[in-house]
Amino acid sequence: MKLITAVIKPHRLDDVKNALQAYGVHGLTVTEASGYGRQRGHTEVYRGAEYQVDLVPKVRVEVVADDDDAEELLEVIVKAARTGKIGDGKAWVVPVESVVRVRTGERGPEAL
Amino acid sequence: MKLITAVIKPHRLDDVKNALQAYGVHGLTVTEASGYGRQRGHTEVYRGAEYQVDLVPKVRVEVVADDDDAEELLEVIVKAARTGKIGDGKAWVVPVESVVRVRTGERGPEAL
Amino acid sequence: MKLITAVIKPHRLDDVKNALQAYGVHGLTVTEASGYGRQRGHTEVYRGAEYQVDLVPKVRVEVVADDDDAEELLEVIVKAARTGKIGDGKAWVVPVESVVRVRTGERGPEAL
Amino acid sequence: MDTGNTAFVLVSSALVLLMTPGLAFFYGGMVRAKSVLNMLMMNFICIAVVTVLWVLYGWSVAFGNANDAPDGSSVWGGFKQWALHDISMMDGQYLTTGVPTIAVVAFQLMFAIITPALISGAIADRAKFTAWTLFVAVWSTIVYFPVAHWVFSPNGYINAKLHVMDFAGGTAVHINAGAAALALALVLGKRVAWRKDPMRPHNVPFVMLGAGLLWFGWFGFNAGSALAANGAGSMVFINTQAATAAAVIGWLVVEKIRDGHFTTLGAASGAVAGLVAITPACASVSPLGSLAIGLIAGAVCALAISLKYKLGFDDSLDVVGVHLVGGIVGTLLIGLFATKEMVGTVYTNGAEAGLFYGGGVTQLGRQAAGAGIVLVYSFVVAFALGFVIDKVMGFRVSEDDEVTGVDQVEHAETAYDFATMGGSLRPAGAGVATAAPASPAATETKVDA
Amino acid sequence: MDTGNTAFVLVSSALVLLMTPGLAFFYGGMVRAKSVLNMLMMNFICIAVVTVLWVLYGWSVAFGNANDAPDGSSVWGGFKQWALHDISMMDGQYLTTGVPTIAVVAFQLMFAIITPALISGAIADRAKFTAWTLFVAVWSTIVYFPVAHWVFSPNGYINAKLHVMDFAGGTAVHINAGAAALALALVLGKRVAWRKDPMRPHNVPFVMLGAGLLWFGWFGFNAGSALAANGAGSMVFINTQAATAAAVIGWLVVEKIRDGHFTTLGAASGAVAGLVAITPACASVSPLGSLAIGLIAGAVCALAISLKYKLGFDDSLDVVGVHLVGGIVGTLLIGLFATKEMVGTVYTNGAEAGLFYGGGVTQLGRQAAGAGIVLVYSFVVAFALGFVIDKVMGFRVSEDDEVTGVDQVEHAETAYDFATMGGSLRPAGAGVATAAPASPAATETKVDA
Amino acid sequence: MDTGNTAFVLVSSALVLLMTPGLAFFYGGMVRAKSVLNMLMMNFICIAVVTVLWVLYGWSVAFGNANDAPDGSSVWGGFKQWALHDISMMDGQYLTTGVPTIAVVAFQLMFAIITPALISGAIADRAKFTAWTLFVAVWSTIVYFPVAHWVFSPNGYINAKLHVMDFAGGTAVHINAGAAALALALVLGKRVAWRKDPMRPHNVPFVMLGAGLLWFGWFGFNAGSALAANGAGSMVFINTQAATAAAVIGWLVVEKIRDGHFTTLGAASGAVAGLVAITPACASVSPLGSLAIGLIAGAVCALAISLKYKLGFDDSLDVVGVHLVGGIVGTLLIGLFATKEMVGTVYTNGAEAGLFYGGGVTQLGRQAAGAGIVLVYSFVVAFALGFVIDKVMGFRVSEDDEVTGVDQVEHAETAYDFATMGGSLRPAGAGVATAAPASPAATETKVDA
Ligand SMILES: Nc1ncnc2c1ncn2[C@@H]1O[C@H](COP(=O)(O)OP(=O)(O)O)[C@@H](O)[C@H]1O
Ligand SMILES: Nc1ncnc2c1ncn2[C@@H]1O[C@H](COP(=O)(O)OP(=O)(O)O)[C@@H](O)[C@H]1O
Ligand SMILES: Nc1ncnc2c1ncn2[C@@H]1O[C@H](COP(=O)(O)OP(=O)(O)O)[C@@H](O)[C@H]1O
Repeated sequence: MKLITAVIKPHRLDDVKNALQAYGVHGLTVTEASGYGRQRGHTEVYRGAEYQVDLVPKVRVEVVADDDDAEELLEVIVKAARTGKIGDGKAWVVPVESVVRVRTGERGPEAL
Repeated sequence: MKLITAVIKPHRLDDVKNALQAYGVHGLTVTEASGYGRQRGHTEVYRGAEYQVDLVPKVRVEVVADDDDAEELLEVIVKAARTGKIGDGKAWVVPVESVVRVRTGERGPEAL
Repeated sequence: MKLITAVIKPHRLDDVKNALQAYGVHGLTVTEASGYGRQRGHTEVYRGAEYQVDLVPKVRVEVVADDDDAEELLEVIVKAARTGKIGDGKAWVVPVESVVRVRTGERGPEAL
Repeated sequence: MDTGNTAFVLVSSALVLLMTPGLAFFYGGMVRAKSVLNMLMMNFICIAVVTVLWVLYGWSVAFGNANDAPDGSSVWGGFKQWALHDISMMDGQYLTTGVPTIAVVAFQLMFAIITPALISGAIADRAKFTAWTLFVAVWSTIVYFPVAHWVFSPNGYINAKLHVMDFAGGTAVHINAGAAALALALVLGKRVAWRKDPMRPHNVPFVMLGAGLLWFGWFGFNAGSALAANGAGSMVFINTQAATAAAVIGWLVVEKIRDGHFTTLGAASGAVAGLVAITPACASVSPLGSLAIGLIAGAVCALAISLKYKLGFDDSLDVVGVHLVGGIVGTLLIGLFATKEMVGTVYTNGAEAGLFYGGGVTQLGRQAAGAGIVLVYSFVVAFALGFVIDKVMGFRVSEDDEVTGVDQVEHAETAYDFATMGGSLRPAGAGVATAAPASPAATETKVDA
Repeated sequence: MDTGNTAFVLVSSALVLLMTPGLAFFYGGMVRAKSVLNMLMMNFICIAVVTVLWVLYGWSVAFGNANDAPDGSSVWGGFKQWALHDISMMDGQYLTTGVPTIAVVAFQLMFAIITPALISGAIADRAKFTAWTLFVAVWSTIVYFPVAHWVFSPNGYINAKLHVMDFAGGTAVHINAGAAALALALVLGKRVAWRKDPMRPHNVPFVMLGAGLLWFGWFGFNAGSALAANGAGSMVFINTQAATAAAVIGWLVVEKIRDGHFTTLGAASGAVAGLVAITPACASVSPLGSLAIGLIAGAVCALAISLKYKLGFDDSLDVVGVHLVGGIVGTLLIGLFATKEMVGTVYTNGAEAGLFYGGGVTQLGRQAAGAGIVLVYSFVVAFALGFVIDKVMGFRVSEDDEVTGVDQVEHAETAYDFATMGGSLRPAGAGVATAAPASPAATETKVDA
Repeated sequence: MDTGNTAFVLVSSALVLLMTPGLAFFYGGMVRAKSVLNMLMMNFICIAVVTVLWVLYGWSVAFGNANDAPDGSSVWGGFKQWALHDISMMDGQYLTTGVPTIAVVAFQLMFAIITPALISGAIADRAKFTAWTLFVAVWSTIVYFPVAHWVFSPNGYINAKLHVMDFAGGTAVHINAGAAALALALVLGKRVAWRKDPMRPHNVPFVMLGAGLLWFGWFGFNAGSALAANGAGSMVFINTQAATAAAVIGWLVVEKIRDGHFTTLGAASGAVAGLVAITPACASVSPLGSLAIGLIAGAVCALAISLKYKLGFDDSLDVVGVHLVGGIVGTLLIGLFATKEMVGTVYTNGAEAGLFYGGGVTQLGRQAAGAGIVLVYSFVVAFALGFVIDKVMGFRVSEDDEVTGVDQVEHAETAYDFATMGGSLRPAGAGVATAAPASPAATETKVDA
């Protein structure tokens, strides 16, 4: 099993979700995140004092997938999340040793 | 070392924490998350416009554990988080290559 | 490739970011988290009822790095995050199988 | 007609109206984020429902025969002035301060609104909105309207026959609402996981905002009850301020001793306790007496709120501890602190000075009688009414719905969406379902939280 | 001079001033978190800009010749009283209720402030702040000031010649603002991803807070318009309350039937709809009539807000559905519900009772004419003005900026920072750039959200 | 007795009371989320403590001999009216407008409350609550009460002998508080990581809410100071509005030029700056003069707030830049803009018109003298008092506690809990410790943030 983690722009989440669903993946977990990278933040001014906010809002999507699907899923996610502009984010794949569905205790692919 | 990640229902967090503590694990990290899966979201209505909210609040628990404990800990978490109803979540295990305690620089099992 | 995850005190984030940048790493992803460990929480009182809050605010930093850099980076992060007081947090390293830059589809080290 | 007094009564009416949104925030800040909207709605609906009833028949039942001035055995005002019939705007004044009756209709309406609203705090997080609305309508009709007559109408029997002093509603408003709150807390029962899960205030600044608006509006409530911008109204004003300030201190000191901290919630609660206690007393006592009443009320209420844990009822936001107890404290202390000068100037209903000012215990006894009558009447009727509503339509949402949150379940809304600027997490997962058929999903919804 | 009436008018002025912050929160709670500050600012700037214009020439244009009392063909007040010239504080009273003219200047100013502020809801999330400010200044000058003269000045032609009854601004304020809102919604066009992305209220309690403050302040708006704390002012007060309460019920019932829930946003919206509808009518009808008008207005507006989806214009916060429609409902229903007694006592402009009270359809026709004139005039001028501003300087931020959020882009601020206690996430990534040169980064900023 | 004027003063008192919660939100929105409750409490406790002192002896010290009318060399009012002794509600009026003395007691109390509350902004995030409370009690007693006598009492020496015009408290309130704020900022020192960590406002809408409530209440503050609802009161009202509006524009223009944006915080700050500056001047100048004063004050204060960075003191929320500077600007500009007509009608203390209205520089000199005396007296006493308190009990929390947050440490509370609907993160990790023994954990708590 693999864990795909993608850090993407928040407004792409809907498309990623739809693309995954179209592909047949019906589960994912999302966390709010902030990213630091090439994409610059912005400046705010409060009573003349400038604040440089250099973390940019991102969304972090996790999908646990079968070994066979992982590569293809990665492509699906990346394609759906892409806007072509700087700051589109990263996605990476990590090996997973076991997965359990909490409700039933099922293991492995059945757990998804 | 292993990293156990569990995505569970928010109101089970307390029980999971207690179960882990009873087992002898005294550290964990929690993140607020939203889940998408079999469990459906809900509909909201604002001035006649319906909003389908299909992400469900979850909590994401991470525990780094000794190789030997990992399997048992996974069971402990899963059992404590279970309500038996749809949406109880997933838990998975990932291999960890090294762990450090930031305060001391200790490595490996001593770092926990 | 490796994924370094560090759970640190929130007010150390700036230093960690600067240290990483000084080292030459220009990207990272941050999530708000809560930690449970040796460091104790605090007690709140509302109309005479005491609430024991035992989760402590933390920040979770993720950096994907080249295999060669990982160890050194881990040290950089740990050093920058250290205050020497209890609750400084943990950092761990997980193997990564592939990384993609969403914008371009680049893989591996070029994706960072 | 006196335009100064009329201006004062009209502005006071507006101030008292504002107290209900103030109360909504005071309460709303104290509940969890998943039921703040329901709390706001339980208060807001009182404004809507009670206003309509008041115009249709409430005023008439409470004050319809106030100018007829019988000898004090009147128990209700009749239906003669239904729909404010016969009260034209040219109409003669109400009583003697040159204020048109129709202005007093507006002023007294605001009291009728906030009284049931006060009750809502006892059943936070778990009431069905329709059941609550029904309760408000019926309870107002058979409890508040008559009780207001007994206490506030110049010919009401608690006022005229029992010679009770209740200037602005210690009995009619606070004991009345507090007793009903206790009844409903018992009828509905404890919240899921009460005393197990933490149920801390989700927005303490809102509690403070509510307390601020309440304090502000309460000047209309108390001073406005003089129906005149004169020396008496002014004295009531300063007494209100003095007692409230002292009550903040009283509550905070108890807290510091008991819990080790001066809390924000305690300051806000102390203020409300002081306002409650001085409400009946504000025209009977001196500023020094007001300080004493406030100090006592703040301390006593701070102690009283723990009772629910001992006795085991879930009066969620301490309506009993603050309004019932505070109302009783204020009503009874009149029997001790009422001064000859104040009573002589303000009251014509035969009331006497208090024990500390040479009046003996007579007045204390009367005050206790008045408090007791309202307490028992309100509690019994509210309990019976709540019980019937619960049996017939259910007064409480299901356990699952309560865990999910009444806002979502009862109102199909959630209070906040602070998702990150420039893109939002939660709603990003949502879509305007006017296009997509959202209903099937909606019915599958109620699985669990 | 009558100190009671003057006190009433001054306090009412303060109450009406408070309505604009109230409106800001009513609107601000409804937008997304990324544009709440801009919404607050669009309202706040109306206070600043309109006040200055009003002092300089606005009062003069609207009411400068009010005491000259010609025969009703007056279309503007001239510049004679520019900079409140010649209105000393000793000056004679305005009209007949013993209120100094300078007090009425303050009172009417508050109306001039809130009217353009109402418009802002239609263009939430996407307007350039400078363009909006310019629009407010010009629209006030060429639309609001003259229209206020037509409707409110004793010699204004809608008032004196057309015999229209608009007590506190159904036409001058609500139809006027609603029509301009429609025009601007058309000029600016739909928000990015309208009907695709969810655009739910980010802070529903703020909406309720706004509704509460509006309700409170509206007593000053309506009752204060009597310029007297007398029977008429009191009747207006109770009518305002009755209609608003009934409108809450009207809106909630429609919602329950259509959507299945009683919503908080619906209750707040219903209240505003009721307040809007009773504004012109509050001194022409009985309390029962007010209940009817409120009920109808609540229900009609609840239905009207869906029109924008059918007709395809993005009136973001339903200014058209609530203010234009509510204003028309109230203005027309006067033609049905105006009673002989009220009209006879309050109006001296030749207005007649409504159809249901023996007055025939004459008055209904006049009301329709008044409404129509203001609607068309305001719409046409606002559209043209908006169009010109858009061509010259752009009325709308860029698409990227809109997605990022107007708060950040237009005001260099974000509304909230709740980052965890004892250390903050977002700002931890920030640094006070008075030391570091932040400007270059600032210019590189606008990449994407 | 005049019921109209009395109604006006009583309602104004309520309005001024509301200013303190308004100020609490204005300030509270500006601090970080971890200290908002402490900020609210520092303000709220002023209401409680000062009210009690005022009733006991404050009124007497400030105004106890006001009706005795000596020749203007009076430096305090004595203790004759302690506990409001001898001021019955039937009592004669205060001065000549037919308002009962007891109403003025209430009105002036509200000024005494908000003045120390203003100071709190300078020491946000780091003061010990008990030390602050002690400071408020002592500073009020030895600074505010006497200074109010000097400036406001008809026989006070700044008023009667120096012929200074300070209608509603430019010196007594704003310069007074601003100077004390500077003193305390120096005594307490800079916040941990000042100018390193970002310390941006955590809730800008709250700042706006506070500004709105302040603006609203300020009409009571200024116009109410006329103690009469007459032409003068009305003129004060419109002047207040004019200056505030102009100040918003003044501040925003400076900001736009300097920082490139019109900010929400700037608009709110400009409004307060304008209100401050017009406070002493509102009864001496024309509406045009008010526009000028507002514009100048807005611009000057916008520039003044940067001084703290240059001079290196951490006046956290710019009490000095807004209240001290704004108060000085307003007090001095009277010397330029005071008109003959206004001065002649309103003042009987021998004040003269300003330089621009044919009065020469005499009045300017007097104004400067009045400002200087209050500034120096308040600064010196506040500094000494703060210093002593700091030595004796510590005025500041520990560094660790400051990083953790004063809310948690001083009040055992946190402001918000928005944790996800249907299950909460933070409190899920908590448990009601009435069962479990929470105390040991509580003592181990203070490790680090
Ligand atoms: N080395 C890294 N490890 C983890 N996350 C990263 C890393 N580099 C970038 N990111 C994440 O990816 C986001 C986008 O990266 P950025 O450099 O801004 O643009 P791009 O990926 O388009 O070149 C960042 O905001 C951050 O969240
Ligand atoms: N493939 C997946 N990868 C990551 N998280 C998942 C995946 N599938 C489900 N989840 C998480 O598990 C939660 C529960 O899944 P769901 O399908 O609703 O119920 P159940 O696990 O009981 O069948 C989801 O809300 C989501 O957070
Ligand atoms: N086994 C674990 N797995 C994951 N996170 C942990 C673990 N133990 C501790 N942590 C995280 O590290 C933080 C610090 O741990 P703590 O025991 O308080 O202090 P220290 O690391 O200095 O001994 C915790 O708050 C938690 O977020």
